[in-house]
Amino acid sequence: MAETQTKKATKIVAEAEDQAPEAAADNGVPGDYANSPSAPPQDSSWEREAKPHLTSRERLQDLGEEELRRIMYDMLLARRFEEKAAEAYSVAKIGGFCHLYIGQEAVAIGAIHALREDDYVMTAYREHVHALQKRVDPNAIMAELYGRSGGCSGGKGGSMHMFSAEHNYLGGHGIVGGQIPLALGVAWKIKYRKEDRVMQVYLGEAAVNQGAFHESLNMAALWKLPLLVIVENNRFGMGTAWERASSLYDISQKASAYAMPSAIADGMDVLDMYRVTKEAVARARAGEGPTLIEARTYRFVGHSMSDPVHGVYRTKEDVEVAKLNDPIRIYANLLAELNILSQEELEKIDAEVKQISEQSLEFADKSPEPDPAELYRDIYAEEDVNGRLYFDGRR
Amino acid sequence: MAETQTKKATKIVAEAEDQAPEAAADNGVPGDYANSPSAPPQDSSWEREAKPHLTSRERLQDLGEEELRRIMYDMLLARRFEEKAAEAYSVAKIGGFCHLYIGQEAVAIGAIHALREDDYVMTAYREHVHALQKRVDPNAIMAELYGRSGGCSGGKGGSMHMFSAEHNYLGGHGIVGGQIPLALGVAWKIKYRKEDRVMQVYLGEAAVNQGAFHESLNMAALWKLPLLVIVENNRFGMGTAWERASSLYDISQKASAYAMPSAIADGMDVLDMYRVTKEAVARARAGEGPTLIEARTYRFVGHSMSDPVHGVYRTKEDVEVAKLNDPIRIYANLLAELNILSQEELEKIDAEVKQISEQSLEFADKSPEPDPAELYRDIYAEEDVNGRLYFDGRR
Amino acid sequence: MAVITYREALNQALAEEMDRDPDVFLMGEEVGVYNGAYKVSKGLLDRFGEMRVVDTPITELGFAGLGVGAAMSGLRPVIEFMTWNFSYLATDQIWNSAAKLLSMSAGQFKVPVTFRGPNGAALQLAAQHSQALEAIYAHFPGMKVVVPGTPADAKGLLKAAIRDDDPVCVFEGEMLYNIKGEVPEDEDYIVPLGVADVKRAGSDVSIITHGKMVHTSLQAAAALEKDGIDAEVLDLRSLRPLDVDAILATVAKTNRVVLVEEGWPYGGITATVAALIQEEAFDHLDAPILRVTQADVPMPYAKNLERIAKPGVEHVVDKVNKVLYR
Amino acid sequence: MAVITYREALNQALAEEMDRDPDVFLMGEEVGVYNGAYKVSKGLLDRFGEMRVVDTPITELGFAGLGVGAAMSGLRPVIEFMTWNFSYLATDQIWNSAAKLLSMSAGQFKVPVTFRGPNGAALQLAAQHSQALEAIYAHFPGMKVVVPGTPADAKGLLKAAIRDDDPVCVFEGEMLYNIKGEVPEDEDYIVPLGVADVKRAGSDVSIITHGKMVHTSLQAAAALEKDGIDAEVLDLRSLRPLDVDAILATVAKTNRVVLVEEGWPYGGITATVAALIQEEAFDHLDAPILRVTQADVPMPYAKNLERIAKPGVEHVVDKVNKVLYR
Ligand SMILES: Cc1ncc(C[n+]2csc(CCOP(=O)(O)OP(=O)(O)O)c2C)c(N)n1
Ligand SMILES: Cc1ncc(C[n+]2csc(CCOP(=O)(O)OP(=O)(O)O)c2C)c(N)n1
Ligand SMILES: [Mg+2]
Ligand SMILES: [Mg+2]
Repeated sequence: MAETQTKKATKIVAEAEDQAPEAAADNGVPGDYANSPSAPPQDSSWEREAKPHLTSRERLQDLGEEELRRIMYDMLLARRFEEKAAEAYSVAKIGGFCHLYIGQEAVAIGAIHALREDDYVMTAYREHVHALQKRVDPNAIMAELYGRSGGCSGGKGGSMHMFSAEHNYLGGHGIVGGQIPLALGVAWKIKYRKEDRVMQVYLGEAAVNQGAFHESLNMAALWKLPLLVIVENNRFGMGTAWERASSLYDISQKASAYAMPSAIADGMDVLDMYRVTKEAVARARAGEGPTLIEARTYRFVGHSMSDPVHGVYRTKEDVEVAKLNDPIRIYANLLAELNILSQEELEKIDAEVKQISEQSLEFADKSPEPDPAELYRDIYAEEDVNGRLYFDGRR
Repeated sequence: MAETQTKKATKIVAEAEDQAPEAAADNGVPGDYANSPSAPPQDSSWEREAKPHLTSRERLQDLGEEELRRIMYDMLLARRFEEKAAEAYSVAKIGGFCHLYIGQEAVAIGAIHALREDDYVMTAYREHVHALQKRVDPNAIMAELYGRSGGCSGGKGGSMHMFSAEHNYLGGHGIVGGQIPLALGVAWKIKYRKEDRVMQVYLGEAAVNQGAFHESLNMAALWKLPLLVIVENNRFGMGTAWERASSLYDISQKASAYAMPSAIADGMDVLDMYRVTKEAVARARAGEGPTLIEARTYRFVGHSMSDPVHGVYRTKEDVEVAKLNDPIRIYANLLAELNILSQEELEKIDAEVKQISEQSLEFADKSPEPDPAELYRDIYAEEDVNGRLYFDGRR
Repeated sequence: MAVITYREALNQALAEEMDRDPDVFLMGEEVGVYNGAYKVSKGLLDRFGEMRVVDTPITELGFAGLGVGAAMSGLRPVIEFMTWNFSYLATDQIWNSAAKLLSMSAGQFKVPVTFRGPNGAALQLAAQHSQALEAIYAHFPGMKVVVPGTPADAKGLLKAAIRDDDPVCVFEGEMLYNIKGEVPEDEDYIVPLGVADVKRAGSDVSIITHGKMVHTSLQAAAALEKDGIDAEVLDLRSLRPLDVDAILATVAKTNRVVLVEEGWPYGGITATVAALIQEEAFDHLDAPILRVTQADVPMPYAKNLERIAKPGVEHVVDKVNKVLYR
Repeated sequence: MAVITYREALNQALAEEMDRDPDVFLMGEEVGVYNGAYKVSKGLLDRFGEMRVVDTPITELGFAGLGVGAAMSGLRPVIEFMTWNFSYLATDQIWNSAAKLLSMSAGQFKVPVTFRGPNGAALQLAAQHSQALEAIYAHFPGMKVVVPGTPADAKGLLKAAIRDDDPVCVFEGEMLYNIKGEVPEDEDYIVPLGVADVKRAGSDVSIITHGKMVHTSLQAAAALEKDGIDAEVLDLRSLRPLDVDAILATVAKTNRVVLVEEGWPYGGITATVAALIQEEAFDHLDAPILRVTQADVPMPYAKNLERIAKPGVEHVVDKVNKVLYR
C-alpha cells in the first residue's frame, strides 16, 4: 500500500509540475524513478555527509502527525499559490519582476517551522513562500502582487517588497545582500532588549560574495547575536553557476572565517531543513550566537518570470534531473510510506490549497487600486512638518 | 666581538627611539634585554608556529652581504626619515593627518625586497616607507608632506596620497580597505596583458573586516591573479584592538574562505618578511594566484601624529614591552652577531640616512608651493573639452 | 545608415571599440555567458573570449574598484552595472577613487574607465529598482556623465566614453533598449562629450532635457504644436561636461524654459540647469524656469501610482503652458 | 544658558536623549573606549555601558544597515560615521533601505535612525577626507537632513533628529567642534526640523546658507557692513524639510540673493534653492541669484591650494557686490 500511495502522491506532484509556468517548455513529466535505482546519480560533491542517514521514522524527529500534515499543506500551498501567481503574471495581472520559489519550498518551510510566531523572518526578493510561511494571508500576498490596496504592502511593494509587521515578516528586499545588515540590526535589537526571539535571514548563494554578508557575519559572531543566516544555495545567481562566482565551493565553510558554527542542510528535504534549523535556533535562544546554514537546493523555474528556465547556463536535462528531487514528492513519499497521509487526505489538501490560491486571485482582482493620494503617504512618518518635504512642485 | 657590536647597534637603535616623536612621553630607553632571557615572555597566541626555527645563518637565506647591508640602510632610512617628518609636523611644516610607520618598518622593507622594480606596490595612508622602499626620492616624499610642487604628488596628495608612476608606486589611499579592489584591478591588468609582474597591496588588520577585502579576495582567488595581500597586523585600528573588532583572531585563516594560500610572517623580522613574501611572489609569478600574508607587527607610535601613543586602548607598558622587539634592533643584532656589519659601518649608514633625511627637509622647504593655477589642473585628463566642466562660476 | 535598436547600437559600440583597442574589456554581472541581463553584450563573449568579456560575482564595490585599478594601470575597462540601482554599493570606488586619482596623483594616473548600465524606472519594478541616478554622479568633479536618448547617441556617446581618458558614467535608458533609430555605421563615428543636440527646433519655449525624457518632451512638443505652440527640445546628452552654450542659445531664442528630468528634483539636473540659466541669462527670461521631475517619492509598485509618479507628457505640457502664461 | 562648545552640545544632546529613552543607543567606530575620534561621545561609554555605546569594526555598510534594521524593529539608533567621507560605503543601506522602507511597507516600518558625524573640509586632509556631502543625502525622498552651524543648533537639531520617526542625517561641521556658544539647558529644548533661522537681520541682500558657511557668511556680512551694506544671513539649518517660507520671506525683503555652501556646485544645495527661488519668487528678484561654493575640484592637500579651493569671505563679499550691481 505504501508503494501505491507513493505513486499517487507522485502523480499530484507531477501534476503540480505540469502546471508550473515552464511546463510547456518541459515536455514529458518525469517518471517515478526518484526512488528507484535507475535515478541518475547525484553529483557527489553536492550531496554531503552533513545529512545523517536516518530511518524514515527517525526523519520525523519530534513532529506529531498533525504537524507533519500541516507541513504537507504548507508545501502544497506554496506550490499551488505560485502556480497561480505565474498564471496571473502571464496574463499581465501581475507586473514587474516576479521570482518564484518553485523547487525550493522545503527550505523556508522547514526552517520557519522551527520558529515561533514571535521570531522574525527577512529575505530577499524570492519571498512569496517566506511570507506565506510566516502566515501572511495568501489574499494579501496575491493582492500585493497585483499592486492593490488590499496587498500586504498596500500595493506599494510588489513581489519583491512584501511586509507584515503583525506577522514579524520583515520583507522582501531587492538589493542582493542588502537584507543581511538589516537582519543583523534586528538581531541586535533582540539582544539589546533581552528578548527571547530569533532572527532568520535568507539569501541566495550569490549574495555570499557581497561585502555585506561578510561584514554582517563578523559582527553577528563578535556580539553573539541570535541570527540565523540561511543561504539558499540553488546553484545559480541568475545565469551564473556558483562555481563560476566563488573560489571556494563549500559555503558552510565560510563561517570558519568568523569562528561561527555552520551546517549544511538538504534543501530538498523539508525535514532535514527543520532538523538543522532547530539546532541553530536552540543555540541562538541559549545566547550562543549565530549560525550559518547552507541549504542545498535547486530552482526548477527561471530566475524570474521573464527569464528562461534553462538556456546557456544550464540545460533542460539539468533541470529535469533536478526535478527528480522535487521536495514535495520527497516529502509526500515519506508520509505515504509511513502511512501518515493517505492518498485521499493528500488530494483533499491539494484541493484545499488550490481553492485558496484560486480565491486569492479573486480577492486580488477585486481589491481596489491604491488611492492616488497614497502617492505622498508613508514617505515620511509624519505628514505635517515644519518646512517643505517634497520638491516636485506638485504637492 | 659580536656581543660588543650588538650592544653598540642597540645604542643606535635606542637613540633612534629616543628621537621618535614620542620619546618625551616614554621615559627611559629600554635596555638591551631583547636578546636576554630576562625579556618578558611574549604572548604565546601571538607568536605562532609559522616562523621556522632557523639558525642565524639560515635566516639570511640567499641574501648577499651587500643586500643585507642595503636592507639595514633601508630600515634606518625609514626610521630617520619619519623622525624628521615628525619633527617637521610638530613645527607645523607638515599639516593634515600624518601616520608614521615607526615599529612596522620590517614589514614593507622585507616584503618589497622580494619584488623587482617593475612590480607594483599599493597601500593605505600609512605609506611613507612603502614609497621610500619603492625608491621614490626621499626629497619628493618630504616635499609632498610639505605640500610643495616638488612633491611626488605635486603637493596635491599629502601624506596619505603619494604616487609615483615611474616607480610603480600606486599610492597612498585614505579609505580603509579602498585600496584592495584597486590593487585587484592592477593584478587583473597584469594577467590581462600576460605580464611577468606582481601586485603587492598592504592593509591594516582593521581593513580585513571591510566588505572590500572579502569581495576582492574572492575574485583574486577565482581568477588566480598575481596579487599579494599583506595585512599589517599591528593589533589596533586606531584605538580598537583587533580582538574587539573580529570574531576570529587568526587573520591568515580567513584565506580559507577563498581557498587561497596564506601565511603568517613575523612583521618585526625583516628577513622573515622577506622569506614569506618571496615564496608568495614565486607562486604569483608561476600563475598560481594570490596569497594572503598576515604580518604580525606593532606600531610604536600613535595612530597618527595627532593621536596619543598610549591611552585608554593600550598602556605605556604595552608599548614598552613591544619596543623590546624593535625590528631595527633585531636586524642590527643579527648582522652584528654574524659579523656582517661592523659598528663603524652601522654608524656610517646611520649618519648617511640622517643626512638624507635632513636634506629632504631642506629640499622640501625650498620647493615652491604649487602654482595657484594647479587648482584646475589634472582634475580631468584634458583641459579643452566641449561644454563646461566646472560649475563653480570661478573658471 | 542602418535602422537598429538602442540596444544594438550599444552592442555595436562595444564591439567596435573592443576591436579597435585590445585594452578595452567588458566586465560585470551576467555580461558573458548570459549575454547580458538586458542583452546589450549579446555575442561578445563568443567573439572576444573570457578575458575580455568577464562575468563577475555579485560584488559591485569590488569589481567597480577592479575597473578603476585596471584603468589606472593602463587598461580601458567598461564596467557594467546590471542596473544603476546597484551602483550605490560601488560609490566609494567611483567617488573616492575614480573621481580623485588623477587629481591626487597630480596627473600621474589617468582613469579611463567607463561605468555603464540601465537607468531609470521601467515598469512596476518598485522603489529599489526604479531610480534615475545621473544627478548624484554628476555632482562629483572628476566624473563625466552622459545620458543618451536615441540609438545614434547611444552608440556615439558610448564610443566617446570608452575613448575618453577620464571616468565616464553612461546612463542608458532601461526603457529605451528597444527603440529604433538610424545609426551611422562609420567606425569612427562618435558623439563628443559635452555637445547638446537640438532634437526639435522651435521658437516659443525651450524644453531642455536628456535621456528617456527626450521622447516625453518630443511628444509634449507634438501635442503643443496642435495648440499652436512651437517648442524647441534641447537634448543635453552630456551632463558633465555640459553644453552651456547650447543652453544659453536656446534660452536666448525662446526666453521661456521648461526643464525635464526622470529623477528626483532635490539636487536634480534640472536644479543645476535652472540655477545656471537664471544666473547667466537672467535678462533673457520672460518667465520663471519651471521643472518637471519624478514625484519626490520612492517609486511605488502599483501601476496606477507608478504612472502618476513618473514625469509624463501632461506634466510637460502643463508647465509649458505655465511659462507661456496660458 | 551655559556657554559650551559645539562638541559639548552634541555630547549633551546624546546623553540627554539616552537618558530619556532607553531605546536610544550610539554605535560607530571608536565611539566607546576611545571616546570618539572627535570626542563627541566622551564619557558616554562609562555612563551608559557597552550595549548603548558600541564600538564597531570598520564596516560602514554593515553597521549602517544594522542601524536601519534596529530602527525598523523599534530601537532609535544613532549611527556615527567617523566622518561622512566614509559614508559612501554605506549609501546602499541609507538610500535603498532607510529612505524606502516606510514607503515600501506602506507605513508598517518606521525607521527612526539618526546618522551623524563630521562633514566638510578641515585642514589639509586632502581629497578623500575633505568633502561636504549633505547635498547627495538631501537628494533622496524619505531622508531628512540637518546641518547645524552653532552649538545651540547642534544640540537642538540632534535631539530633534533622535526623536524624529524618520531617518535623519546630521552633518556636523568638522571645523565647528571647538566653537563656543550659549546653549539652552532645558532637557526638552529642541530645534524642530524644517525651521530656518535668521542669524543676522538685514535689508539689502539675503545670504542664505547653512553649516560652517553660516560663520563665513556672518563674517562677510560684517565686512559688508563697513561698506554700508546691510546683509541678512538666513541659516537654513534643516535642508529637508526645508523652510521655504523663511526663504521666500527674506527674498521678498531684500530682492537680492547670494547662496553659500561648503560643498560642490553641481547638484549642490544652492542649486536647488536657486531653482526654487527663481520659480517661486521670480518677480521679487532684482538680480540673478549668485552662488558661492567650493571650487569644483577634489580638495587638494597643499595649504595654498586648499585655501583658494574653499569658499571664503572674499567670495561671498564679491558675489554680494555683484548682486547689488556694485
Ligand atoms: C546588488 C545587486 N546586484 C545585482 C542585482 C541583480 N540581481 C537580482 S537577483 C540576482 C542573482 C542573485 O542570485 P542568488 O543570490 O543566488 O539568489 P537566487 O536568485 O538564486 O535566489 C542578481 C544578480 C541586485 N538585485 N542587487
Ligand atoms: C572607510 C573608512 N572608515 C574609517 C576611516 C578612519 N580610519 C582611518 S585609519 C583607521 C584605522 C585603521 O586601522 P588599520 O586598518 O588596522 O590600519 P593601521 O592604522 O593600524 O595601520 C580608521 C578607522 C577611514 N579612513 N576609512
Ligand atoms: Mg542562487
Ligand atoms: Mg592596525
